This record gives sequence, C-alpha cells and structure tokens, in this order.
Amino acid sequence: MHRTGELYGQFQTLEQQKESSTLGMWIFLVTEVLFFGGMFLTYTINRHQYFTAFGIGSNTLDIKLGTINTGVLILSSLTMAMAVWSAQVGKKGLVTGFLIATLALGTVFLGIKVVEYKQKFDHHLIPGHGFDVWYQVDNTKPETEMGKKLLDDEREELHKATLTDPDIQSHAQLYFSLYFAMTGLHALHMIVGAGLLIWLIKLSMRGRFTPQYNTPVEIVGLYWHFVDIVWIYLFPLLYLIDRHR
Amino acid sequence: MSEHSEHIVSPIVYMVIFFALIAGTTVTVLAAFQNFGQFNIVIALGIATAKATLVVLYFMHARYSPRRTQLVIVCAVFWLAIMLALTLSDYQTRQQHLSRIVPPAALYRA
Amino acid sequence: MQSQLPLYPPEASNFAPHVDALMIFITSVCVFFAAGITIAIIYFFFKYHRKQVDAIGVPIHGDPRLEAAWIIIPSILALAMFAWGAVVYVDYRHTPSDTLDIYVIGKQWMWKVQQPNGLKEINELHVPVGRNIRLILASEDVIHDFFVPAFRVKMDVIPGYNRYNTMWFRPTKAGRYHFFCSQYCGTNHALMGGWVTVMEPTEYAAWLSGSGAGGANPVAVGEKLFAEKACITCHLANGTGRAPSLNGLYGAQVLLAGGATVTADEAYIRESILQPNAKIVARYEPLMPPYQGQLTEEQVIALTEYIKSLRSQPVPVKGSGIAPVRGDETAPAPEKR
Amino acid sequence: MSTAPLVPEHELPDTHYLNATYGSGRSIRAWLLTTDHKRIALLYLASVTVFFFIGGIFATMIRIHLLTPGGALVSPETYNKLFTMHGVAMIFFFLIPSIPAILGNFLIPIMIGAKDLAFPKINLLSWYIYLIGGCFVLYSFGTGGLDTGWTFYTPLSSIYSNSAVTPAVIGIFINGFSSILTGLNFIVTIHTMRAPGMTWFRLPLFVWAHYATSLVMILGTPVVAITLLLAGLERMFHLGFFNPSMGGDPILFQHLFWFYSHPAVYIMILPAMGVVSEIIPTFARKPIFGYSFIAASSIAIAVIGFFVWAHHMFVTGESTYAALAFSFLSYLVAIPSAIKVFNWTATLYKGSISWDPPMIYALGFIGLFTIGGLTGLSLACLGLDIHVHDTYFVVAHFHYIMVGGAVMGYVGGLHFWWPKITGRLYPKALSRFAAIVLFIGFNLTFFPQFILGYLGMPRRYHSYPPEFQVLNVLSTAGASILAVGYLLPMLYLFWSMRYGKVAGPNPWPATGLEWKTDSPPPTENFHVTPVVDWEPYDYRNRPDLGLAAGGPLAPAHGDD
Ligand code: HEA
Ligand code: HEA
Ligand code: HEC
Ligand code: CUA
Ligand SMILES: [Cu+2]
Repeated sequence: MHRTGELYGQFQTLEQQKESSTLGMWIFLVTEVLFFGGMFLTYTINRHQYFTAFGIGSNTLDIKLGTINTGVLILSSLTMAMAVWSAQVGKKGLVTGFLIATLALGTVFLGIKVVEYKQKFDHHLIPGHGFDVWYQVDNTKPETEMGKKLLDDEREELHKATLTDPDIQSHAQLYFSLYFAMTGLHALHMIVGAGLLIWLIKLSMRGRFTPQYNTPVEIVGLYWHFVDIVWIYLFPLLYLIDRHR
Repeated sequence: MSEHSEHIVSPIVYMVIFFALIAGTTVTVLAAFQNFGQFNIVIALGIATAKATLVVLYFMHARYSPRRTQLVIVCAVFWLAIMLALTLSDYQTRQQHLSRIVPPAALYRA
Repeated sequence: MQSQLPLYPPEASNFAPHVDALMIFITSVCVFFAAGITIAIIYFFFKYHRKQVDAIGVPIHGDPRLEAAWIIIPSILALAMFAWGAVVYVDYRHTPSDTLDIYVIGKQWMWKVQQPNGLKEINELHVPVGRNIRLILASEDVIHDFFVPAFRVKMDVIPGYNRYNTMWFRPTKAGRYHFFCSQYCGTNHALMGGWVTVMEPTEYAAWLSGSGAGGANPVAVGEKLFAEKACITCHLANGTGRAPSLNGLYGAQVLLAGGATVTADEAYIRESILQPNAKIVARYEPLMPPYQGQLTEEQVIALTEYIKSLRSQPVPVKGSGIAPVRGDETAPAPEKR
Repeated sequence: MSTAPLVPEHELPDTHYLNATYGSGRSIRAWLLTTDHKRIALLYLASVTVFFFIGGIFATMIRIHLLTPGGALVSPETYNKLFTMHGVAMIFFFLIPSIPAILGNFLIPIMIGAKDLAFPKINLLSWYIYLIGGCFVLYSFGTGGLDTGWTFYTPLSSIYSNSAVTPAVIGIFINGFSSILTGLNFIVTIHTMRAPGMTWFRLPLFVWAHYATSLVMILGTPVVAITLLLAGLERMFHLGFFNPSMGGDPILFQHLFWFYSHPAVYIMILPAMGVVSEIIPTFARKPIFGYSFIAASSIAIAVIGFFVWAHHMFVTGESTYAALAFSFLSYLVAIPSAIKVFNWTATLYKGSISWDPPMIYALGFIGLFTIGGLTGLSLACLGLDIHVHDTYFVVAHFHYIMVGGAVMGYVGGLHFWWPKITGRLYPKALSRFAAIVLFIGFNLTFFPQFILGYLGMPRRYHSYPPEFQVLNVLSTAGASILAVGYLLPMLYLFWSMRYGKVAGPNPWPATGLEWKTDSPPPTENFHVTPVVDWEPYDYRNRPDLGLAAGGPLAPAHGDD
C-alpha cells in the first residue's frame, strides 16, 4: 500500500488509523489474557492439590530479589507512562529519555531473573532428571551459626512436608515446572517488549513522535503495562505461598 | 469522532499511582508473613487485583478510553472468569455422589 | 440378533430400555424437524421457481411472531430432551447400595477383572443376571474406557492415585455380549475388548466356586496384608490405637480436620492408603506413612476389600473418625481447629 | 442458462488485482510479498487446498482399510496415524482457515467498502505463520506421523506415544497465532473501516458471521495454544502438568483443550452460515427473512458456544452437577442455530428461486447441517451420550456438520464468488451435476455411520467385529462417490480460470457492495470510495441491478 507521510494507504484519516491500532493492541491483549489464563488455571488446580509442595517450592525463592524486581517493573511502567505523556505534550527529548529509562529497567529486571534462574540451577531445582528438593539442604556448608540454624529449620520443614506429601519430589517439580513456564513466558514477553522499545527509541531519536503522531509509543506502552500486570499476579502466586511458617 | 480525542493524564497522577503500586507491593509482602489461614491467598489476590486495576485505569488510560475499549477489557475479564469458574465448578463438586448426599448439620461427632 | 441389519444392539440391562426410549424420542423430534425443513425447502423450491429471468421475490423482511414461535417451540422440546436425559443420567450415577463389586483394571491393551472372591479374569467378565453390579475402574497407564453396548453403559478409566471411576448396571438377559475399550489408548486400542457373560445366579455361583482356583479371596489376602504391612500396629480394632479403627468405615461419613466430611468410598480408602495425608481424619495426627509405590494395584484392592469387609462389625465407641448414623442430635458440633 | 438474466457480453477490466503491477513488477515476489488482501486470499486458497488433498487422501485410506473387519490396508499403528493426521490436517489446516482466510479475507474489505484490512502486513504475516505451522505438521507427517488422535489426550500424547507428536504440537501452536491475527484483523477492520453509510445493520450477514467467528478466534485460540505448549513441554522435558504418575491431572488437559475446541467448531460453521445467508437471498431474489435475528444469533452462538465445552467429557467422571449444567447449556446453544435454519427456509417463501449451482450447495447445506445439528442434540443428551460417546455416531454427527455443512458452504461460497475472484464463470450444468454427486456420495458415506454408532462400534478402531461389516462397506462405497464429487469442482474451477466465460461485475445479480466493483476488482477495490444508501438484500429499490423491480412487483409466479 502507498504511504503518505504517517498515514498508511488503507486508511482514510490519521484518526481512523490511530483508532485501529489502539483497538488492535487491546484485542491482542485480550488474547494474551486468555493465553496466560490457561496457565493460571493449571496453576490453581495443582496448587490446590499439592499445597505443601508448592509451599516448599515457593519458600526456596528469593523474596528479596522478587520484591525488588516487582519494584523495578512498576517503576518501568511509570517511565513508560511518562514517555507516552512526553510524546503527547511534544517534549521530544523527554520521550527518548523515558524510553531509554524503561528499556534500562526492563533489562535490570531480566538480569535479576537470570540471577534467580542461576540459583535454581545451582540448587538442582530445574525440573528434569537432576531435580532434587533435598539437594540444597544436603549440600550446603553453612558458615555461621545463624546459617546452620536456618538450614536445620529447612531440613525440618522438608521432613514434615515429606510426611504429608511423600511424593514431594514430583509435586515440587510440578511447582517448578509452573514457575519456569510462567516466569519464562513472562520473560519472553519482556524480551519482545525490549525489542519494541529499541525500535521506538530509534524512531524517537529521529524526532518522529509529535502530539499528532504518537500511536506507536502509546500501543507499545499498552503492551508494556500488560506485561507488568502479569507480573503483579505472578509475584504473590509464585513467591508468597505459605511464607508465614 | 471527537469522542476519541485523547485525554492527557498529568504526571502527578502517574506519580500517585506509582506510589500506590509500591505501597500495595509492600503490603502484600508483609501480609504474606502473617498467618491469616485461608485468607492469605485472598488478601494477596485482592491486592494484586487492585494494583492491576490501577494500572489498567491510569497507566493504560482505560478510564479515559472510548466505551468500546472498556468493553474489550470487560470481555477479557469475563472470558477468563468463564474458563476458571466453569472448570473449577467441576473440580469442586466432583467428590459428591448424588446417591450419597446427606444433610450436613449435626451428623457427626468429632 | 434381531435381523440381518439390526438398528440397535440387544437390550440386556436395566438401562437399555430407557436409553432406547430416549433415542426414539429424540430421533422422532429430529426426524420431525429434518423432514419438515426438507419438505418445506423442496416445496418452496418448485412452487416459487423463477418463471421469468428478471423476476424478483416478494420482499418480506420478517415476522416477530414467527420468530417467537420458532424460538419457543424448539426451546421447549430441547428442555424436554435435557430433562429426560438428565433423569436417565442421574440413574446412571445413582449407585444402589446393594451392589456386587467387581474391580476392572485397564492397561495397554487388556482388561484385568477381579471378581469379589478374588477370581481373576482377563478380557472376560462374568456377571449374574438380575443383580446390581458395580464396576470399580482403575487404569495403570493411559485413559481407557469400558463400554458394553448391550448394557448401554460406558465409563472412562482414568489413571492417577486418587481416582477410581465407578459405574453400575443390572443385567437383565443372560447371554454373551461384546465389550470394548472406547477411549483411544494407542496402537491396539481396537483389540482391547472382550466378552461379558451374563449367567443365571446359580450358574454364576457355580462358576465362581468351580473355577475358583484362579486366586485367593481378596478379603483374606487383604487381611494378611493388613498384618504384614503393619497397618494393624496402629489401626487397632477397638479404636484405642494411634489411628482410627477401620471397623464400619466403609460407606460412613468421615469428619476431617478442618471440619469437612467425606464419604468413605473406595476412592477415599484408596487415597487414605496411598496418600494418607491428603485428607486427615479429625483429631488424629498425620502419622500414617504413605504407601504410594509400595503396594501393587492388586494389593491396594485387596486391602480395600478387607477394609470394606469390616463393615458389618460394630463401630467402636470412641476415637473413630467415623460419623455416627444420622439423627444423633446430641452430638456436639465439630470443633474448629 | 435459460434462467439467467439477459446480460450483455462482458470484458475483463484492463487492470485488476491479478495483473496489476506492484512495486516489484509481476514477478512471483510480487505475490509472496503482497499486502493486498485479495492476493493473500489466493495464497491461502492454494495452501489450504493442499491440506484438503492431504486430509482427503488420508480419509480415503481410512475408508479402504475399513472394508474388512480385520483391516484391509495398513498396520494398526499406521491406521491410528491415518485418522490422527486426517483430523489434524482437516481441522487445523483446512477447515478452520478455509472460509475465513480465503473468502473472508477476500470479501470483508470489499463488502464494507474499505481499501484493505486494517493491518495488511499482519495479514501477510498470518499467512506465513500458517505456512510455518504447516511445515512443522508436514514434517511430523513425513517423519513417521503421529498417533494420538486429533484431541491429543494426555497422558497418551505427552508420555506414552512414541510417534512424532512434538513437531505436530509445535506446528499447531504456531498455526494458532495465524488464526488469532486473522481474527484480530477482522474485528478491527469491521469496527473502524466501514464506508460511509455502512452502518452495523447494513452489514452483510457474511460480515456478521465473520465478526462472531473472529470473537471465537481471539478468545479461544490462545487457550489451546498454551495447552498444547504445556503438553509439548511435558513431552520434551518430562514435566508433570497432565501426567498422573507425576501428580498431574489428565482431565485438566481435556478441560483446557475443549475450552477452545468446542468453540472452534463454531469457527468452522459460522462462516459457512454466513455464506449461506448471502446465497439464499441472492438466488431467491428477496430480502433475507429476519435479518437482525440471523445477525444476533451469530453473536449468540459465539458467546454461548463458550459455555458448553465439557459436553465432550460426560463419561470422564466429571462431576454430575457439572455434567447437568453443561448439558443444559448445550441445548441453549442449539436455539440460535435453529433460528437461522428457520429463517433461511422462510426466505424461500414467495421468492424467485433459481437453481444456480451456489443455490444447490446452499440448500444442501441447510439439510445436512440440520441433520448434523439435530444429532448433536442426541449427543448433548446426558443419558444418551453415555451410550454413543466415542462411537461412530459421533463421527457421523461431526462429518454431517463439518463436511455436509461447513465444506458444502465453503464449496458453495467458492462457486458464488468465483466470478468475482477470477472474473470468469464455470460451466453451470457440470457444476450442478457435481453438487448432486457430492450430496448423494456424502449421505451414503456418513448415514450408515449413525447406525454403526448406535450399534456400538467405537471410533478409532482399526479392526472391528464382523457384524459391522455391511454398513462399513456401504460407507466406503459412498466415500468413493464423494471423492468424485470433490474432484469435479476442482477440475472445472481450475479450468474456468483461463477458459471460462467472462462474468462481468454482477453475474447473478446480487445486492452486496462487492458486486458493485469490477470482476476481478482493482487493487484498491473501488475506483471511488462507495457510499452506501440501501438496505441489505434489497431488490426492490435497486434499479441498478437491471431487474424488473422498482414499481409494482413483477409477476414472479404464474399462479398467484
Ligand atoms: C462444525 C462443527 C460442529 C458443530 C457446528 C457442532 C454442533 C453441535 N455439537 Fe458437535 N461435535 C463436533 C463438531 C461440531 N458440532 C466434533 C468435531 C465433535 C467430535 C470431537 C471429537 O471427539 O473428536 C463433536 C462432538 C459433539 C459432542 C460430544 C460427543 C461425544 O464425544 O460424546 C456433543 C455433545 O453434546 C456435541 C453436541 C453438539 C451440539 C448440541 C451442537 C449444536 O451447535 C447444533 C445446533 C444445530 C441444530 C440443533 C440444528 C438446527 C435446528 C433445528 C432444525 C431446529 C430444531 C431444534 C431443536 C428442537 C432444539 N458435539
Ligand atoms: C473438516 C474436517 C473433516 C473432513 C472434511 C473430513 C472428511 C472425511 N472424513 Fe473425516 N474426520 C475428521 C474431520 C474431517 N473429515 C475428524 C476431526 C476426525 C476424527 C479424527 C480422530 O479421531 O482423531 C475424522 C475421522 C474420520 C473417520 C473415523 C476414523 C476412526 O475413528 O477410526 C472416518 C471414517 O470413515 C472419516 C472419513 C472421512 C471421509 C470419507 C471424508 C471425505 O469427506 C473426504 C473427501 C475428500 C477427498 C477424498 C479428497 C478430495 C478428492 C480428491 C483429491 C479426489 C482424488 C482422490 C481420490 C480419488 C482418492 N473421518
Ligand atoms: C504409623 C501408624 C499407621 C500405620 C502403620 C497405618 N496407618 Fe492408617 N492411619 C493412621 C492414622 C494416624 C490415621 C488417621 C489420620 C489420617 O487420616 O491420616 C490413619 C488413617 C487411615 C485410613 C482412613 C481412616 C478413616 O477413619 O477415615 C485408612 C483407610 C487407613 N489408615 C488404612 C491403613 C492401611 C491399609 C494401612 C497398612 C497398609 C495403614 N493404614 C497403616 C496411622 C497408621
Ligand atoms: Cu484402552 Cu482404548
Ligand atoms: Cu462440542
């Protein structure tokens, strides 16, 4: 199709074009809701059945990193929203700045995620043949008294859990399967989002976004906020099971 | 098509929402370390939903969007609800056999 | 068999006449509508066939009364079909209490059947005519489905530790009937079938004892296992042990920690053995070791049968998680933990 | 030809979308990189036809194999692979994309007076996604095939089967996004791209049907995508989501699968209903009876269709209460279908009916869909489904709807819009003959299966007790007639692309906007943006159609 400036050939007006893109993105987000929804359903039913194992699995996650990451992601949502605002009011320099900030925060999030994944790998908590919930308590050499006590507590917990759920290996593995599937898919969405941000930054550096034409920033913003929302649910569901013991 | 002319949300609103979200996160984490029994999960999901609503309404401008967009959002939530509710309805009632239904009260001694 | 080309399989169980009647009803409704519409189409097609190349039809845009009629009438008929089907279905799911229980285990690609006295059969099932039979179904690998066309019964056989599916029927006609596996289960799904033999009760009894060399009585086997596997050390019959007495457990309501109750059916007993801590009996500690992986499918069945056989013995006074018979108004409300 | 209006001889327009020069000339690249919805539709036509062939060949082998009780043709493993691959090819790669991605893609922008879909590049992308998914599935077929049944029930598919399940699952997963993007594109286009005057209640019913279809596509497809992804992960990494020996729940898979796959049957039938709703008023030359009821019932089917999925699971041991609810809801979803059938029939009343080929297909559709739908009522009936579940009764039910209904509608739609797509007409007498062969062959193939099913022959059986042989032989005989019924249209439609008589813009004549432009249409669809000022299917106030309209009604029927 022929393009005339910002207007694509199939549209009659910029108005119509903007309307279509925004609606298109929203509808895409609907499909995303149901996409993640299928996993949330799988999660719900398994968690209901194997609550103990899910608690054990959840308690191995690093709550500090999780909380920090939640903060980072929320902050990136803020900078994204600010980028949209800057485009709407025509502050071209700010648009680029906020987009870069968003990208940076997104990268920090992914970096922290990598650290967490690495931890799970070291602790033999990747579902598959080497999976072993006992690995960590059996193979850690605590340096402090405090660390030793914590480890003993943990061993105690595991023993108790094994009593209620003898097949805790399988069921904890189920938890980690869901953990990796859900956070992995979420991370994949972040990576796609980062790609989109890089594209936006390029356009923005060329000064393309004006109060009249800023739809790309807006719809990428929608996507980014949606990914944030998914995390808002993932965080309590994965990190905060049975924390109060 | 003037109803679609865009509404610019001020940065102050964004900041307020941001702090509300951070506060929500903090409360969630703190609440998770208390024992509320059955209600831990309710609290966690309740706060998460409140946070998500804020993001949708303000960061995603749903509050200022045309009706049609709002309808799209409602549809997403509605279909998600169908999927969860109807499936869980099977799981929740599976154990009960029609032949064995007994009035619940005062039937047992513990 | 009826004729060369029968339209329905033999009717050999209590369900068959109901299902066939239902089928006739629904088919009549279907034929009524299908024929009505076909005739209308053909009639209109010829009657209003275009006579001139440029003729147009009479512009009729619709008629709300007609629309209402053809929303309401099919709705009523649909409701009738639903209701009748539901009644029959509830009958299917409403197992009578006096059933003869037979275990059926599906595995790729054969059926193992175990009669109440422990007699084992493969791809054969013998049942007496006129008795209520209940099949208790378990699978060792994938999902199968036990289907007897002559009885109009069918039930999936699902793997998993907490799952027994059951189905019941009452054979009404002696004879030999096909049964099939009707859930696709891999390569030889089509060969995973066999014969149900419906016998007169006396013949059945004779057959049971006559060919009884096949296996020991599961209740006896179960009793031995109960001692061997140390169940007996905790589950003392008088209810004074660390664990609830199992006397009279089967079929009773069990109060669980947390206040819920369950009916102690086969699935519950099975689960209590394999995964005891999935449901903890009120007032007991979760001490029982899980037997998942330590018992074969047959041993679980034997234990279950043994526990079921304790039904007739008196319920101990104290300590059992079993709820007393209904109507005990003086019972204190269950405490909250 | 006697009933066709006397039209002057036509000539093809000088430039149209088929011969227009695009940026890169008239090369193959201009086709492969096109963003023109009409060309993309033809790309789909080619690829979907390939899958229909593949699926049809599998079907033929199934039927030959079932000639004898012991199985006449192949080994048990191979037979299981045949019906699985038949189902996968036919459902995911033929029927779901057929009408929407070919006719819908071609027609929706033209019908609403737009230059293209809202997102032409995404439209092209979805064709490529379809191709990639298709390649994975073909790879799976080629490397031994898969034997899980098209329903992929776990744990058979995820743990026990040792056939090429993984590539097939990946292929279907990928293909899902093609479907999602098509649906998204349609919805946005219908919302934002309508020409001036094209209000919602002037939309052709074809567009309404596609709107409803798109709803199902965007709301259902993501769920099957994630489900198959989980099952695939389970298979690849030995996870336990649905594997009972690791604590997973196989029934959960069925819930997730049918959450999509029941609504998906409406992805298959709604577009065909849309086609029929266009054909009937055109060849009866009168407005459709109850326009708004038909439009609303499409939406109702799409919505209520999401509430009934567990009627495929009545014998899994699902809760009795859930079964009662799902059965009841299944009856609810039948009502909007009933509304449509009755309204189509009523439209014929006092029409001026011709028997042009599309009309024969449309009338055949009504009859066969009705039988298929009504037997769906037997299946939705709890007491009865216990007996007929997973027997040939089910096979007959869905072939009546999908082959007798949806494929009939698809072939009828091709015949109806072929002159618009290619600019040329096909031989009418031959195509009437083909339609009748198809109808007879179809009934002979699938009617005996109802009886087989009630007699208790389970489906997916590579061998069966001898008492079922007679009916199986009948069915196979029918299938060979059916194959001829499909072969003929393929041949003459292909032939007509070159040698057919030039059709002119509006050969039937029909009232839709698509008939106001050239055949084949120009790249930008209309030379000037059209303004719509007439009601849908109105023959009376349309002097431009050249019919005896306008004043008092023409004496349409000699007798009354
Ligand atoms: C295009 C595909 C399509 C369509 C449209 C339908 C439509 C319907 N289907 Fe079908 N179905 C399938 C494809 C389809 N189905 C497939 C592929 C399977 C098997 C899957 C597998 O296991 O492999 C299946 C299986 C299937 C089952 C499960 C069977 C089993 O495995 O045990 C059931 C059960 O309820 C069912 C019911 C229905 C109903 C009630 C409708 C309704 O929507 C039909 C509504 C239409 C009418 C009712 C006709 C018109 C109405 C009248 C003429 C007026 C009179 C009406 C009344 C009196 C109410 N279908
Ligand atoms: C859109 C969907 C669709 C379509 C169009 C068809 C079309 C046909 N189907 Fe299929 N079928 C399914 C969907 C479909 N089917 C599904 C979902 C299943 C369940 C799978 C499962 O259990 O997992 C199934 C299962 C199924 C079975 C049951 C297998 C079993 O359970 O064991 C049978 C048996 O008769 C069958 C037969 C046919 C026949 C004869 C046709 C005919 O209509 C096909 C006619 C078409 C052609 C023949 C090709 C075109 C013609 C030519 C190219 C001419 C040249 C060719 C020759 C001369 C051979 N199908
Ligand atoms: C170490 C002690 C111990 C052993 C050994 C033991 N159990 Fe138990 N069992 C318990 C306790 C304690 C409970 C009650 C708490 C609970 O539900 O887990 C129980 C509960 C049960 C129940 C449910 C009873 C009810 O009232 O609902 C069944 C059935 C059962 N056991 C069967 C067995 C069988 C069969 C064996 C041997 C294979 C066995 N048990 C071995 C301690 C034991
Ligand atoms: Cu076992 Cu099919
Ligand atoms: Cu269905």
